[in-house]
Amino acid sequence: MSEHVASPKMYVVIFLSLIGLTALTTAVAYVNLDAMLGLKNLPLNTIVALVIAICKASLVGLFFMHLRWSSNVMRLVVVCAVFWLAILITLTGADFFTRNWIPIPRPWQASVTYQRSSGIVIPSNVRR
Amino acid sequence: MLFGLLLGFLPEASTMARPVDYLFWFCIAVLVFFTALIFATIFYFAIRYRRRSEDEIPPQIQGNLPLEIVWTVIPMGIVAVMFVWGTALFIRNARPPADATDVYVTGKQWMWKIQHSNGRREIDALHVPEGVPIKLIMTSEDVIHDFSVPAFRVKKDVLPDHYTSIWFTADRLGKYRFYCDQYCGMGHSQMRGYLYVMTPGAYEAWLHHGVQAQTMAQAGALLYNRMGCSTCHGTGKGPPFAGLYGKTVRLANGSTAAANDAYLRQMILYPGQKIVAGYRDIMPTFKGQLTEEEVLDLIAYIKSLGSKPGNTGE
Amino acid sequence: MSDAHPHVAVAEQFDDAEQQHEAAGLGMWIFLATEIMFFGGLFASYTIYRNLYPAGFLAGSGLLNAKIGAFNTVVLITSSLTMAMAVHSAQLGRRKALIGFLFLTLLLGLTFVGVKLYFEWYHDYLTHVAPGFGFHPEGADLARIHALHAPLSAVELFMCFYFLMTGVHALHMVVGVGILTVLIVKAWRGRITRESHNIVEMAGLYWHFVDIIWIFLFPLLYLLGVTR
Amino acid sequence: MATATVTAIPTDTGIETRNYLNADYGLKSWLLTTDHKRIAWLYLIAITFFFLVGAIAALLIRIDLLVPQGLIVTPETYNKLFTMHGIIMVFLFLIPSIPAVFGNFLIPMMIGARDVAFPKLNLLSWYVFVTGGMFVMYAIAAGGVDTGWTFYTPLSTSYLNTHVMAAAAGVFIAGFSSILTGLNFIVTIHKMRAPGMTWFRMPLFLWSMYATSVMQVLGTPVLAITLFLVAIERMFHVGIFDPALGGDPLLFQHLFWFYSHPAVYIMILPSMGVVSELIAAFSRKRIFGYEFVAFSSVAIAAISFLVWGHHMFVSGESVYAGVVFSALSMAVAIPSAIKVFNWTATLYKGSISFDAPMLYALGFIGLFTMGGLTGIFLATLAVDQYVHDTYFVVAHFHYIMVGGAIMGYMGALHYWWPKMTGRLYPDRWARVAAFIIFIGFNLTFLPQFVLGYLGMPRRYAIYPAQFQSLNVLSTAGASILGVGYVIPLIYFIWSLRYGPVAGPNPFRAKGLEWTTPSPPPPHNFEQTPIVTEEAYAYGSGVPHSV
Repeated sequence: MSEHVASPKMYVVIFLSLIGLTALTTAVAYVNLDAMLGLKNLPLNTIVALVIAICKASLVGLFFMHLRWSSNVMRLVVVCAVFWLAILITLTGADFFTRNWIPIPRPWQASVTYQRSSGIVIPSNVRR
Repeated sequence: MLFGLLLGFLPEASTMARPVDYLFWFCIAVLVFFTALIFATIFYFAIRYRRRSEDEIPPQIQGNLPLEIVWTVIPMGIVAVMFVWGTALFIRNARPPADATDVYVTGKQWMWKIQHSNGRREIDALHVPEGVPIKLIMTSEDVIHDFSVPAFRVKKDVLPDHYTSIWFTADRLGKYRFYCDQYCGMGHSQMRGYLYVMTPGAYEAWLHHGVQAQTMAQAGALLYNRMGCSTCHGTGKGPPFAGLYGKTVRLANGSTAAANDAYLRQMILYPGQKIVAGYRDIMPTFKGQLTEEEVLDLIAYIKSLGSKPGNTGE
Repeated sequence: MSDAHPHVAVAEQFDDAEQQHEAAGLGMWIFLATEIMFFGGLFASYTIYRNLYPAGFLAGSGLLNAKIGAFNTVVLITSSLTMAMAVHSAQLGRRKALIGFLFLTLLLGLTFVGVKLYFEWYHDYLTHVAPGFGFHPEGADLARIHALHAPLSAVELFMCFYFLMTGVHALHMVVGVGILTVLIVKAWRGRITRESHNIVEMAGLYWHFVDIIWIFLFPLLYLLGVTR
Repeated sequence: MATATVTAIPTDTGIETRNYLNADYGLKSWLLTTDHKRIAWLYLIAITFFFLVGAIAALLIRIDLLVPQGLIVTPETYNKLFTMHGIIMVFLFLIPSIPAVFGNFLIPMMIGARDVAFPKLNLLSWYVFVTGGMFVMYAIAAGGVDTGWTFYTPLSTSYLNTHVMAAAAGVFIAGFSSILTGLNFIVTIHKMRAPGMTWFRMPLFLWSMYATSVMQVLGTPVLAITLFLVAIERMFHVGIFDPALGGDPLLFQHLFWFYSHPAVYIMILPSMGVVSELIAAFSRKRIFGYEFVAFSSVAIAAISFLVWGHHMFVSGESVYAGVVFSALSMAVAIPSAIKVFNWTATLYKGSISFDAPMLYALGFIGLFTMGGLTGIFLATLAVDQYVHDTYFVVAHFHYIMVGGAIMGYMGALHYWWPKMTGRLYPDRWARVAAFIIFIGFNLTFLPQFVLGYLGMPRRYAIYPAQFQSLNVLSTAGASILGVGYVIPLIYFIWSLRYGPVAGPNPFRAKGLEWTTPSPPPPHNFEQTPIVTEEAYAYGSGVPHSV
């Protein structure tokens, strides 16, 4: 947030590019990219929409909010906040999206023998 | 050791208990060692370097890099050992063996309703044979409970609308307590009972003793007709059930799903969520018309219609 | 800009105006970091549920009108421009331009909130798509839901997140509008000069941040449903 | 420091000259103050009140557990008691205690500033804190809430009709006080350090306050949104977390623990900062490995946000996520170990005096070691599967919070009391109270480790008879601990009026805050000090006490 005074012309340029990006993301949304490119389980539309949104957000942040001319501490704050949010999403996702994975490979489990307290070894595959 | 001697050891009544106890006592040993180390060092330094005169200036020691590295690496090593040992035990215990006997546990606000596959039901009590791996398939009818058997060193939260499961092989006869460990309201502290480990023979006798209630599969068959499932699933309007259990099912939106207990439960209560390929979304939901036990009975019936051998889902 | 602040009111705990200005900026950015984490809780929950119930969220997003969403986005980006121009004119001490741009930003902000309240929320309430107020979509909405095999509970969950995220965002817009009115009154009374324009910069940061949140909300909520 | 006899008040001490206490009189001067030192007092009074309410709840719980079927209260009231004990102690006492009282009082003085960066915001934080506290007090008065301090859903959203909304609103509001305080401190430490006060010349208390503020700022908003969602779900019966309506209760646990684990570090890290100050001051030595202790505070702030999953090992979380969280939880134990070893190494070849603050610091190191190591038990998957939600966990976090955080808080209170009031407390009584607290604490919570080992579940109003003997031991300890806490309350109030006058530096310690008269003038320093040496430079001569 330094004393930099940006030129109005620059603001208008950034404004127009933001409007352009909005139009682009809306237009792209009407096209079903997955069907077009035939990729099976990649949410292409979402990725493209998010990439455009990140571009717009960084345009607003860098030029309208003067991050480009402010001290490194300010930028560090923004980077930290986004990184912490990423921690929340990725580690929560790590739980939700691996919940129905089978815990361990089958063969290793089957061979584990049961040590009865009285010393008799019961192979696990013996049908009770 | 001190703890145990003072008040009697907690019995080790399952194959899992002994390995977990070894790890527990290793952790206790680390705790006692470091606590003694820190207390002794502090007492020694405090007495040895107590202030002699008011204006005494002790030597100012900057720090010592090698020492810092030593007491970073050693704790890392100890902690890594605990991590690997604990994770190995946890993963080994996370997957029930193929031949485990299924017992269905339903947690309801402040009681445990337990149901054996031959239809024998019991409240706040669980009879299990010795030496046989038992898999508890658990669900809750209202809030989150937690089925915990300290003597077996095992516990798992019981979630509403999800199946969670634990397994154990009791290997010592006797009567052990089980508790609800997750706070679930007013009667949380009464939601406990006894787990009886019996010899296989006594267990078989107990299982078939008492009123000849029909097995879960038979109860499921009655429900299957009463609820009118046969009108669609027997006549091709709905997907057939023969050999369904354990198979992977292709869904309308192209993805596949393994037909395990959770999938069958979801199809009975929320049919709209996953439509089988080639069939229309016309099945009404039975949520609210079936109790948890009846859902379990229906699933047992579908299982009894033949399933691929040796494959139990989560 | 050596003597940028010849006679600026420096609070007594600061040594000079430069330190005061830097402190205010850092304070504002840290506040925006807390706002990122506040909205972050909602974005995280949205991400989790969207992957758990893809069909439900697809059908739910179909209930929204993406054209109004796009229009609102343009309104908000324009208000960001006018806000930036307001900060610019405050820095140069042009009082009339400052008041003009602040008023424009206020107007655009009110348009945004107005469109959201009347054309979107009230419409959703009338078509029984608002969760908690008797959620039972019918007619074309219901047909689209069934076509996508989406369970109703998941569609209601999407609408929950739609109302929550846009609601919290609209709340921040209303707070922004309040700040703008205060600024216009101060500027009208001539209390914002070339030397003491800090408050306008801070309001600008806040407004641009609320715009950035909407920049992410728009594709996540509206554009999901339009893909055919 | 021999106890000075009560003499006529010498003119050059702080008492007679114009200081922040006698600079202005009247209720308005206190309720509308923007002086960080007065705001610290406001927080101290509010926090002591909330501590007493929470402590009463704790004693009632311990008395009730004397008998297996509950001695004095019914199970519902017992549930309300432990919920109130949890909410008040965590959100209204432990989290604000050291940051709001000693952070407010000391951060500007330690960095040579006249006040915090945003004084008015500082006062607003206090009003927000008291408002949040009043919501929680209303929840008690109107009939209590029995969800546990963790508000687990779907119990808190659909199965209870006690005052969950009031309690959730209270915690929501008090959370913003924590956010604003954290914001204030980060900007103050970044922007207002005196010339010459580089980052590595700052006292370690400031490093831990900086790390705590980062955690407060980045963690608390997620708790705010989570409680907001619980309130929305209760009001509109929508299924965000309620499985019956399509939500997932585990998502609530993820969002809740994402904040609540850093919250336990928010409670312990300031005490670690205080202990660094006390160990250095009372052994008149530079902290051993200053950079390592400083960076371990920052490391704790960073890693603490990665480990919350160890609260959910048995809650139906996926096995893979459990393994990841278990590994990360092991990593977070290392910085704490580094701190403990560095404190102990600082005592080596020091000139150690056993004033009351030092007793609390030494007590802290011992008890925190036990608390920390039992924490690693709970981070190990197989052991957690055995002792999760039993009294083992209760004993673990009380060793950290009472044995650690409150010991540090008491040490700070004794160490900086002369600076805050210009009066000395009775030294012999203070040492007796420290011993009583140490004995009472261990007698209360060691038996609970054994109860946990034997499998007694947490939050049980009625428990099997075999656990009674240990519970009686624990209650005996609790009463001793209660007495231990009342003694300082008495002699601190006594010392306000009758305590011997304390000079600017009664403990002859290094630090900018000791260069001002006690109690310090309204703007701390006549002219901003220039810092030329590093934090604990006792090598260049021990400062005089008068």
